[in-house]
Amino acid sequence: MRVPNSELLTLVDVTKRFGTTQALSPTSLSIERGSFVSIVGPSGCGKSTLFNILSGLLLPDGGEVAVGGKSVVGSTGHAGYMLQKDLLVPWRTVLGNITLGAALTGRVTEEDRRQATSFATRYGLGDFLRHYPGSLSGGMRQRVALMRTLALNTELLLLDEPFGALDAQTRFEMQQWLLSVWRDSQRTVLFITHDVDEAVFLSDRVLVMSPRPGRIVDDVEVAITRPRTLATLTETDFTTIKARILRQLHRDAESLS
Amino acid sequence: MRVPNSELLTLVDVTKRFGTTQALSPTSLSIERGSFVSIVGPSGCGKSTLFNILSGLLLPDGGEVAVGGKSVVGSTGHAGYMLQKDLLVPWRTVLGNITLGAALTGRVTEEDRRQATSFATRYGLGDFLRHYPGSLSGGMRQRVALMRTLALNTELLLLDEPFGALDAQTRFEMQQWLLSVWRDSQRTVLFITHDVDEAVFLSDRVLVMSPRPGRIVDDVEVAITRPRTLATLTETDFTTIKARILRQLHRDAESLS
Amino acid sequence: STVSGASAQLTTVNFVYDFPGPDMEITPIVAAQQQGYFASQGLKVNIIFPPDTSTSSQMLTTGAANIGFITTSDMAVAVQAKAPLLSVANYSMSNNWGLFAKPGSKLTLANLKGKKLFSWGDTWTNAMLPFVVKKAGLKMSDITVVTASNDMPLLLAGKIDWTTSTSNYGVPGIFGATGKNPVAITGAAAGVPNVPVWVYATTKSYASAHASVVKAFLKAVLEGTKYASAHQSAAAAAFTKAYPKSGYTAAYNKLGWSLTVPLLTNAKGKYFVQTDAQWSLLNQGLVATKQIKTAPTPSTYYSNAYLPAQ
Amino acid sequence: MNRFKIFRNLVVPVISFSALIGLWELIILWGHVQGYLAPTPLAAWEAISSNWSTLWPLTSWTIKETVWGFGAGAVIGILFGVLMSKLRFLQRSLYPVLVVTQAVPIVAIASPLVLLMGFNLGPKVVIVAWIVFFPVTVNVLDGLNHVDHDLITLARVLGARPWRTFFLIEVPATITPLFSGLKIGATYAVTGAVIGEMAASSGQSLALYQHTQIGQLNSAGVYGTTILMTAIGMSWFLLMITLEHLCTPWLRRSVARRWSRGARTLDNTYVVKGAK
Amino acid sequence: MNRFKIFRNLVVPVISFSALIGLWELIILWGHVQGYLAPTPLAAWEAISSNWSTLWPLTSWTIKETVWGFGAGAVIGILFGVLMSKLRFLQRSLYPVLVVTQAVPIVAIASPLVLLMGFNLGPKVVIVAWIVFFPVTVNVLDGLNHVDHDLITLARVLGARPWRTFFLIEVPATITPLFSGLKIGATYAVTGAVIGEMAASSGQSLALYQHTQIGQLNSAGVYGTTILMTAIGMSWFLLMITLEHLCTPWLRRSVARRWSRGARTLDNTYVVKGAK
Ligand SMILES: Nc1ncnc2c1ncn2[C@@H]1O[C@H](COP(=O)(O)OP(=O)(O)OP(=O)(O)O)[C@@H](O)[C@H]1O
Ligand SMILES: Nc1ncnc2c1ncn2[C@@H]1O[C@H](COP(=O)(O)OP(=O)(O)OP(=O)(O)O)[C@@H](O)[C@H]1O
Ligand SMILES: [Mg+2]
Ligand SMILES: [Mg+2]
Repeated sequence: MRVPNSELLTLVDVTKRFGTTQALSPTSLSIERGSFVSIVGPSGCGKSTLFNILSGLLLPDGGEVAVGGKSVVGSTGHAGYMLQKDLLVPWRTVLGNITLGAALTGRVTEEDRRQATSFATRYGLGDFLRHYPGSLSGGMRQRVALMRTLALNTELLLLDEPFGALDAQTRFEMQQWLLSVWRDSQRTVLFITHDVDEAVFLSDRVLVMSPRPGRIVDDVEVAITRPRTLATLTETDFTTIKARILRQLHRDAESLS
Repeated sequence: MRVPNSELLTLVDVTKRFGTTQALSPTSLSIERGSFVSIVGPSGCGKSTLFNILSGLLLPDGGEVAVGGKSVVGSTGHAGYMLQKDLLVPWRTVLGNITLGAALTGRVTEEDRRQATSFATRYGLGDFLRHYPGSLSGGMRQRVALMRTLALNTELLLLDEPFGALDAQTRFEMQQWLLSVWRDSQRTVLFITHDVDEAVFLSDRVLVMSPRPGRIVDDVEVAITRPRTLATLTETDFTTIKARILRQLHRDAESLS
Repeated sequence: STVSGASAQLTTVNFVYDFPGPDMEITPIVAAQQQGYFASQGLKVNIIFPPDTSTSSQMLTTGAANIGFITTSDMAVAVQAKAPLLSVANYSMSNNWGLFAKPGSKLTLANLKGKKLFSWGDTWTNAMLPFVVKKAGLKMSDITVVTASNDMPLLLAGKIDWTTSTSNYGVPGIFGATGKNPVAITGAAAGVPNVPVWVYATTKSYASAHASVVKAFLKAVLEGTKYASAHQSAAAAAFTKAYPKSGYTAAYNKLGWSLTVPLLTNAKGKYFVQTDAQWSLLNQGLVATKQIKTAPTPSTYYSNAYLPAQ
Repeated sequence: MNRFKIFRNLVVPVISFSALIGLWELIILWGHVQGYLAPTPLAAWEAISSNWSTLWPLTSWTIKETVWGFGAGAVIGILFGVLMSKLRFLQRSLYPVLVVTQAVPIVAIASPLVLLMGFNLGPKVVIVAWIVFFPVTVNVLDGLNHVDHDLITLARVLGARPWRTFFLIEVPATITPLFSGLKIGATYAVTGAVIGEMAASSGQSLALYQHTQIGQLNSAGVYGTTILMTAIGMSWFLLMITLEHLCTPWLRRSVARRWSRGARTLDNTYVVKGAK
Repeated sequence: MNRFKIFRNLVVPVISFSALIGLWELIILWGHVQGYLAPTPLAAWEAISSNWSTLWPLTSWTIKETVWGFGAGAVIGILFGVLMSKLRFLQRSLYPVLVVTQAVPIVAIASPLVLLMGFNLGPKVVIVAWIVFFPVTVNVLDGLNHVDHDLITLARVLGARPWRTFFLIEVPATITPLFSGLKIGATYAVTGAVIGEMAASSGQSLALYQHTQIGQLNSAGVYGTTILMTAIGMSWFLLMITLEHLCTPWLRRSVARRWSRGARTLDNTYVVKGAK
């Protein structure tokens, strides 16, 4: 496990309601620079709402959000945010998709293209720079979407169920790949998933949220050495942590036959 | 674990190719009456192809398929087949969807409606008989789709990733429900999934398939007493079986960091 | 002013025809243009064509045209609608309108009952048809009136029994198609009053504000008419040459124009002169067919004050 | 909420039309436009109402033309759409021909049609049908070609008899595009009828009436007739919207009505108590 | 495979048209149809080719009308579509009015238009635009309203500047429906021009030429003119198909061409070797 150097993200008493729905109870949280933190919780508990607030898409009703010590409430651009669907733009090539952020904010510079090309080459898409997304497989598309998020060069990455649509095998490969990207690029990752195995396998820390109105009910340290392998999934350390998280998640369902 | 009484389904050397793609290597298999058998395997290994052949949608290139001792190659109607998407018809009510099979093959009789109503009432949809599917939640839709399959009154049920689109919590509830349906109705279930936890949790037996050209590479008995609970997921018996299956599945990926 | 040196000083006159495209009745205007009669009167005449057969009078009132060529019935209807039009000269002097049937047919007024008659649906035909029916001793309900965008194909295909036209159009049309003269009943034989079919008209305000222009225009047209009557073949050929894409053959134009010439003068050999009688006869026909409600005194329609000396 | 929507969807168009009519009135008044050039809205209205006894038979005649033409167009359109979706070679060979039929200026073929068919209902019906069938065909074809293939597979899995899949699955799945086509056709149906009437009418027709009004410089009559024609077209359009609503209850309701499909087959014994 | 498709898509229509023309020839021959009622295909063709010097100026005039009318209709249609998608109240209030504009029989308003605008290009352009703009508006509006909302969110997440989202996301996402609208408009453009010409031609036009041919019982000329008109419409249609192909390379290609968007910005240094 890597040693965190300092705090990157701080939330204090952030709340959000939609009409009569309390989507997010007052939530406080701090995330260390360079760490990989997963968030799990039942559907509708406010995970995406939290990310929307962090990224600046949504204004919280109250509370404070700071990145690197500076308040970022309601401003965008300080976090790379990748949504569940890969959302590649079909009319832009792989290169065009990776540099979409630059195109939308200003001009695509030589430097942007150089960086995109180096990403693509490093992560096995060098031969596909001029391909349209329509000809890519699901895993390749997810990789392009992640590179687009990386190309924004923000320290904080918010990934909302990026692998939800992939089959088990591809998903496992993508997890491996994401870990290597994270190692290379020294970013801080916040990762939403429904898959407890995935959360524990990837993270330094797993946050468990309660059903609506969502709040963080458990904060689990994953003290398993990296690199982790397939065998990790069935080791005792792993299953102990998984059991703790599952118990938190299925509190109400505990009594099921 | 229940004691199987006799063989319901027998496959001998069934093969299928599409053009130059060998979708299914010669596959032999027999399934006991009343058992719950899951099939796991990487994407594209031929699981759906196998189901299509079993249901009679596809003709195999060679081999024999028998249900209850009678050859059923290329004929339909001997198996209830539920596809991954719930595929409810939006213009028919819940009742209309459950009785769709009857409507497509002949007249919807009083008896058909009686049975559909009793299914729906038993499984918590009694208040929704006259609702259109558009107003149902994902879990409710899956239940209707399964009732439609049950209403065909075939002994053999083929379920192709029925819960793939549901979130973890709903999925867990649906698994519990499926087990109760299976117990009540004394059917034989063949179940395709990508989720190893799900396969082990539900089944008497798990068949593991290899990548294309697909064939069955492992046949794992799940000797865990029923009813199974959330705690089962992290018990040693369970993780041992899971580890064995994962190893089979990720043979090539074994060396990953 | 001389013609050559002062084209800038020519007064522009927009002349609107009564039909969406050019045909041989415009020959006098073409002649006046080609022979330089307009120019020597200090006029530059633009010939324009209306969107349909009923809009020429509206174009005069909007100022889109200054002087126009319209049927007398359109003139009367426009006046009834309070459009301030004034007829300044007759084009033809007698009524050559009537019924036309295929060459060799046995149709007469005596067996008119139950027949299909073609009409353009215009005010003139509407006013005249009741006279024909009356002459045949029938009511309008005894015949079927068919309106379509073209009569000839229908006539030749036997879809209609009679078409309605004027002799100078009906005869060359059917002759051109069949090589034979049609069966025709026109004018007094058809029971219609002797009302000239076409007039030159303008608005009252234009006539009073530009009296000299109107007079100059009619003077040039008179010269053109006389020239075209005296040199029928040349004039018809000049029209064909001016409008090669009109769709009409040279033969049609020549025959049509030669049939038009005799209509242009009255019993005294005079051109243009209008009478009270022609307008009151027309009033009767239009009131009877409810196309106008009241019959104005003939003098509201016309003035002979702009006629050139002849 | 739903009440509010209905209110809004009805009131807003009424307001915009009132605004339009107001604008028209003002232009005529301020522009000092002569009555024989363009009428005020009121004059146009009076030209309709005071001549209603003359206009009604003509209007009903035009309606009759659109009834037959629209009916024929819809039937032919559906037939072509279904056949072309079932027989691929027909789709490939017929589709370009159908596109060309629509590029033919209909006004240009009206005369030959009259020559062929006479002055009665015939040519008008053909012209209306000619205009109506195309959007119907295109939409039905598109609709049938895009029916979720998995639904067809489902029907096969359920052991569907021939034709059952078509009527229980494909037809309902194509209702929305079908009505899109019918609505477009409805909008243009009257234009077709009027073109037909202009090309030839024996006796009386709205187009001929308008022609006469133009000749008599009765602008109020001319505009009034146009309004009448437009009203016929709009009635067809609104009729299609209403029919579409009635045919697709599942798009707006969450619970089936008693008498509707599916619920109809529900025996009283099984009528549920708690259904909202 | 691809070659085969192109071949099939070109050859099949050609065959069906040849069949159609053959049928026409046979009907005339076997039916002993008189020349003044309907011509043979050959006669119609000769009526075009032998009068080409007369017809060409008229044709080019009609083309000019459709160029301006189609252009204006497309621009107005796009404008309306964009504005209505951005301003909801405009959508609600304007949409019903636009539907009504289409239900107005265009033939009935041609004359008033001519009175207003004279005999030159004006009224024809207005009529063509009147017909063309509507399908464009409807399709652009539908297209913009159905742009994947997540793509818009994505753009916001990426910190898009105002208008960038519109041009980089919404416009490309609407290209297919836009061209559907343009293709429909193209098909009907000539019909509009011909209606305009019938209502107002200062002396010369294809419509008037045809009118006189009818009067002259020259059926070959009549049919020939119709063919010419149809050909203009079809050319517009084919032009739109071609443009659509050029504007949407990603729908048919897996690799961008060198000069196309995205690839264009690719510096030579980075051009990949192995790209298929
Ligand atoms: N824009 C919105 N307007 C109204 N309600 C909203 C909105 N966005 C979210 N909600 C509601 O807020 C709650 C939390 O939603 P959120 O999307 O954050 O859940 P989630 O944890 O991401 O769920 P999932 O796992 O299904 O993605 C839900 O009840 C949702 O319906
Ligand atoms: N109708 C078909 N025509 C051609 N190839 C097919 C067809 N159906 C399946 N295949 C191919 O056969 C192979 C097996 O497909 P199949 O759908 O059975 O896989 P699967 O195990 O169900 O995969 P998944 O887990 O992704 O559903 C795949 O390579 C697939 O592309
Ligand atoms: Mg979410
Ligand atoms: Mg499958």
